[in-house]
Amino acid sequence: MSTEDQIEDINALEQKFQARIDAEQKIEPKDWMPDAYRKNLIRQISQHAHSEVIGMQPEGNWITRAPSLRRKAVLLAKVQDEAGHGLYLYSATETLGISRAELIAALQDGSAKYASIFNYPTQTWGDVGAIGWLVDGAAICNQVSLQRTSYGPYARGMIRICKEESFHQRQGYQIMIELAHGTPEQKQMAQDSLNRFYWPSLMMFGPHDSESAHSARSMQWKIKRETNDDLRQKFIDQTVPQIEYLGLEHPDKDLKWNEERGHYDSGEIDWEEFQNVINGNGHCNRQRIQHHVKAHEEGAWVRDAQNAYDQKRRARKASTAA
Amino acid sequence: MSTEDQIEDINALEQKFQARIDAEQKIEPKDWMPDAYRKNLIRQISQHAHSEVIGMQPEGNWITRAPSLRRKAVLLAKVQDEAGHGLYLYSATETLGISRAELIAALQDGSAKYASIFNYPTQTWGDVGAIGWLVDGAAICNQVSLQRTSYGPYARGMIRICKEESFHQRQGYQIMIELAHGTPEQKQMAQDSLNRFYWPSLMMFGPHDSESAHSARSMQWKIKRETNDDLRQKFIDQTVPQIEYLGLEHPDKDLKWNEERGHYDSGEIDWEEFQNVINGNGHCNRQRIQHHVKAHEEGAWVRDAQNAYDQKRRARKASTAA
Amino acid sequence: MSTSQSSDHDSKQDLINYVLRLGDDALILGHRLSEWVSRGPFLEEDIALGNVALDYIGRSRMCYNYAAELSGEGKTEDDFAYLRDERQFQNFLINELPRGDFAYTIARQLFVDVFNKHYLSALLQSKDQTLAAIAAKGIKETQYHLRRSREWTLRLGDGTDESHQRMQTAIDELWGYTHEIFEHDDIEQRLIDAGIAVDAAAFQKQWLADVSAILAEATLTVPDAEWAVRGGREGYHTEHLSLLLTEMQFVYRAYPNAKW
Amino acid sequence: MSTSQSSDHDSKQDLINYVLRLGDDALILGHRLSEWVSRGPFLEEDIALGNVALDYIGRSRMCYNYAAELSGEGKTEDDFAYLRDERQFQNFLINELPRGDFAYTIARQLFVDVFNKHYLSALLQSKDQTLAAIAAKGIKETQYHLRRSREWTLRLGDGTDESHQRMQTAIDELWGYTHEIFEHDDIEQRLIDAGIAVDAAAFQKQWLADVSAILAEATLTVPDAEWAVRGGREGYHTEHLSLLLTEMQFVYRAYPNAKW
Repeated sequence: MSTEDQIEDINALEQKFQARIDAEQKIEPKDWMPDAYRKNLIRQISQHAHSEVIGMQPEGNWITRAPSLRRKAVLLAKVQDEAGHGLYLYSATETLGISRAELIAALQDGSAKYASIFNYPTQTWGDVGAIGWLVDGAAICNQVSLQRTSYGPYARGMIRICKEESFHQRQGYQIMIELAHGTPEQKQMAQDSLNRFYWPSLMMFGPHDSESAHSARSMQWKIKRETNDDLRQKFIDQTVPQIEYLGLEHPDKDLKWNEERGHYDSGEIDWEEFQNVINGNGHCNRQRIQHHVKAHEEGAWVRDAQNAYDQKRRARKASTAA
Repeated sequence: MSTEDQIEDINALEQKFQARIDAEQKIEPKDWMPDAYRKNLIRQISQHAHSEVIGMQPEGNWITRAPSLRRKAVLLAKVQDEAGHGLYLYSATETLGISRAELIAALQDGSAKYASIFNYPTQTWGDVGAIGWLVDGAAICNQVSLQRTSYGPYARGMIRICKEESFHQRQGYQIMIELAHGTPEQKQMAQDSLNRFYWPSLMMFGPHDSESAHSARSMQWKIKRETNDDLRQKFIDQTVPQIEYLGLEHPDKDLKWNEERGHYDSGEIDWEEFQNVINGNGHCNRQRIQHHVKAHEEGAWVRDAQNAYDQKRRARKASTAA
Repeated sequence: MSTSQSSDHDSKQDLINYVLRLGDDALILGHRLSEWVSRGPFLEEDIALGNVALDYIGRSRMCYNYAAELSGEGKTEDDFAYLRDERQFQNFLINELPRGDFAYTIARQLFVDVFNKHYLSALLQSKDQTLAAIAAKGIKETQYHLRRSREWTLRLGDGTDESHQRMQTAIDELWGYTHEIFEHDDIEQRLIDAGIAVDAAAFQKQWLADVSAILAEATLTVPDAEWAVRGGREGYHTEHLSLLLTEMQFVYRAYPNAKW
Repeated sequence: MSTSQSSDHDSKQDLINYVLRLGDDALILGHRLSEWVSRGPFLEEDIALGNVALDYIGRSRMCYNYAAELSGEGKTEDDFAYLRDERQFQNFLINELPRGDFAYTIARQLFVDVFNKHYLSALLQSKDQTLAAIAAKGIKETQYHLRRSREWTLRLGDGTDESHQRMQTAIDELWGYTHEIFEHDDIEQRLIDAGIAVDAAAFQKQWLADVSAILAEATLTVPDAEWAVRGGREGYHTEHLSLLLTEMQFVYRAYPNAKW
């Protein structure tokens, strides 16, 4: 086949591919897909997976100090669910032809990202509530839209993950209710956590649509289904009555209902701070990766032992069979 | 010189040596001394040094949790003093022709001992008080008598150490006073610590004179100046009014004033428990040595660096001089 | 009449004590296991260790709730977990030892899981219905736990030289803490006589046989060391427990009168 | 009249705040250093690190006592150390980072000691007599501290390959925390204007020159990394501080109303 024919062939494949996406058909692992689609998906799903895994740390920080046995169990189960989501998403990424070891290496050498929100420290028990409520809440807004994403394994993963996440969000909000309706110290703790986590949660949706690099093509490929700003607006709107119910002050002093838009107008997001944290100036950027590397390295001999044992067992079986 | 002459010569030296001891003259590092005297001293002084060093751990366990800044500073200074005593006693041992590295190796491989009292755990803040009061108190009884020991460097070390130890004992007793005269929980804490540390403190003086292996010759050489039982009696007698002042119950239910002897008669010591702990069944036997080994190993690269730097500096000096 | 009342009271106190001990064993071990979160050798193990931790924390809650119910003083499960001092906890020492490396955690789990297999089977026969119900739930969980700890013991013991060495070291380090778990004091003796508590001494040989068989298959050696550390049931603990409780109880104690 | 009163009140509040910050810096670093006890590379270092820790704990007590005196509410030094929450502590972040290995501790001390040399010299000129007295005592201590950290930096930097590597890693890891210590907020600006507080920005270049000279002599490299973590003075801390306070405050908080 001539080069020209090849190009024509690929063009045809791409058209067919886009047509399937336009028709809301799911792309499955064995289907043909453009290289850029594959790469984009690997980047997006693995970033999501890494976020689940790194996200275990800030909340995990409070498992041993949770102030009731019930909260302890619920938090432990939640962090465990995050591990499960990470696992599930790594598997989805692996269907795209990359191994978990490669994904972990990319996380550890900094070439793959995770959600920058996890570079913020959990300073108090209130932060566990705020993360469940706001961070998981923001994540859900995003994930709900991704249940209809074009890549089959990813979409199915999102459906499953969303169910658990809304459960987590309710649990986080429950913590906030206890605090906000508790002693003055507890109420202050709730307000403080809300103040620290509100803006970073808004930033989780990424830059404004006008500034977003990957957005247009991702929308076309239906890897993304809604724009950053639309999702963020949804989150802002849903959070207002929740803050009111808690009886806490809203951290956004410029927040105002816009009758015409039917949405809340929001104060300006401090994008400089956002970039600042992404670029390594957060409290925990180094700590998160070092923690992950340490656990991974300390586990190396265990993984080696498992492999050695499996090989021995296979060898024994083979020699018995022979 | 014939073998016979040699033996005669040694006999003469030994007689002269014993005569000096009988005349209360101090033996100094460069003086001739019988091999057994040297070995016995190395065993005794290094055991004392190791006890100071290992003794840093049970109290050190509470420095980061001391319940007031003053207590924190006092405890830290005390544990530091113990390090100083250890250092001082290692130096005294080194005058007998053994290196600190050899002494530490003997501690770590179990061939040298430390006071078995430090195999008991510090479970509460009260234990810090009880150790200062009772354990240091028992140590002082022993050390006061050793200020007159026959080996010069050891005797001088004891004089210096005794001063600081009585300071520590008063501080420990002060902790007990605060607790015993404090809230009901604190008083209970004091009673509990007294109960747990009283008997092990009595055991610090070693077996009854009738059972003591090294005693006779050590007394003759004036490495020991008073018998185990005499020292123990002194401690028992001095502790009774202290317990009374605290308003705590005496842990020895059989304790009774003996008018005739002018001393308190004591209940039976549970020597089986004593042997049990010495033989490795204490709560902390393994922990204490492992902690020491770990710190020592983690410090190896620092000691190496220091040596390397000193060598480089000497080499540079030499080459400048040349 | 008054004698019988007082004996009623004592046997209730005995039972409360016993239930708290079982609760303490479960809580402290569950807490230690929970320390593994985000620190496992791979994600699947993070999840699995978390599952086991959750089972233990759940069991402690059942015990503490039962103790609260028995004591009838309006206490809650959290009062027992968060407001008792180190000297009041009566868990066996093996549960409070630091998590150590993965081999250490697996070796401890093996010893405890085999123990629980027999213990809970016996507790299932307890005349106390609540304890029997707790045992019934625990037996199912223990089947899963033991399958895991057995398989990991085989993998690590018969894996690489390093894993074999680490596993053997862990077994040797833990062995001295496996003696007191078969012993009991007068309180438990009275409850054993009443058909309520379990006499662990009855299955000590079976435990040793079970453990020895697994270790042998894993090419590991059963220690013949003579040391034994005791004291958990009297609240006589290693220095590790008070540090664990410091962390566990801090927030609860720092804000008295708060609800969470 | 009422304006002047309110401004009096504010400036007193500012001063209390400032004194507490200095106290927090000293206490948290002293606490970290005290963790070395029985863990040093040899006995002499155990003693020396203990000495430095004692100096810092002593300094924190002077600050807290002064704050107590200023606030006039019958508070004690211990109220400030033991009853404030993590968000109320305002130490610079560099002080709360875990002790790390010996190189990490030495690198931190070097940065802090050079800083204190300049800071305390300036504080000696404070119009506030108590602060000047605290500075006078601190300067003497700092001479000893700095001699130590300088010498150790030379030994480790110019010792073995391993010690050089560890020292460089420590310096790189800590560098991002050395920026906020030269910055101040409005509270401190008002006190600087009043001749009470120190403007650390004034000696930042000198600090860099001093540190660079020592690092160069030690064959170590001054990082040119651009990252910087900030927040200590706003109570915005790393996750390490709350764990430190958990341990430090537990006993005090577990027994309210007790004296020790």
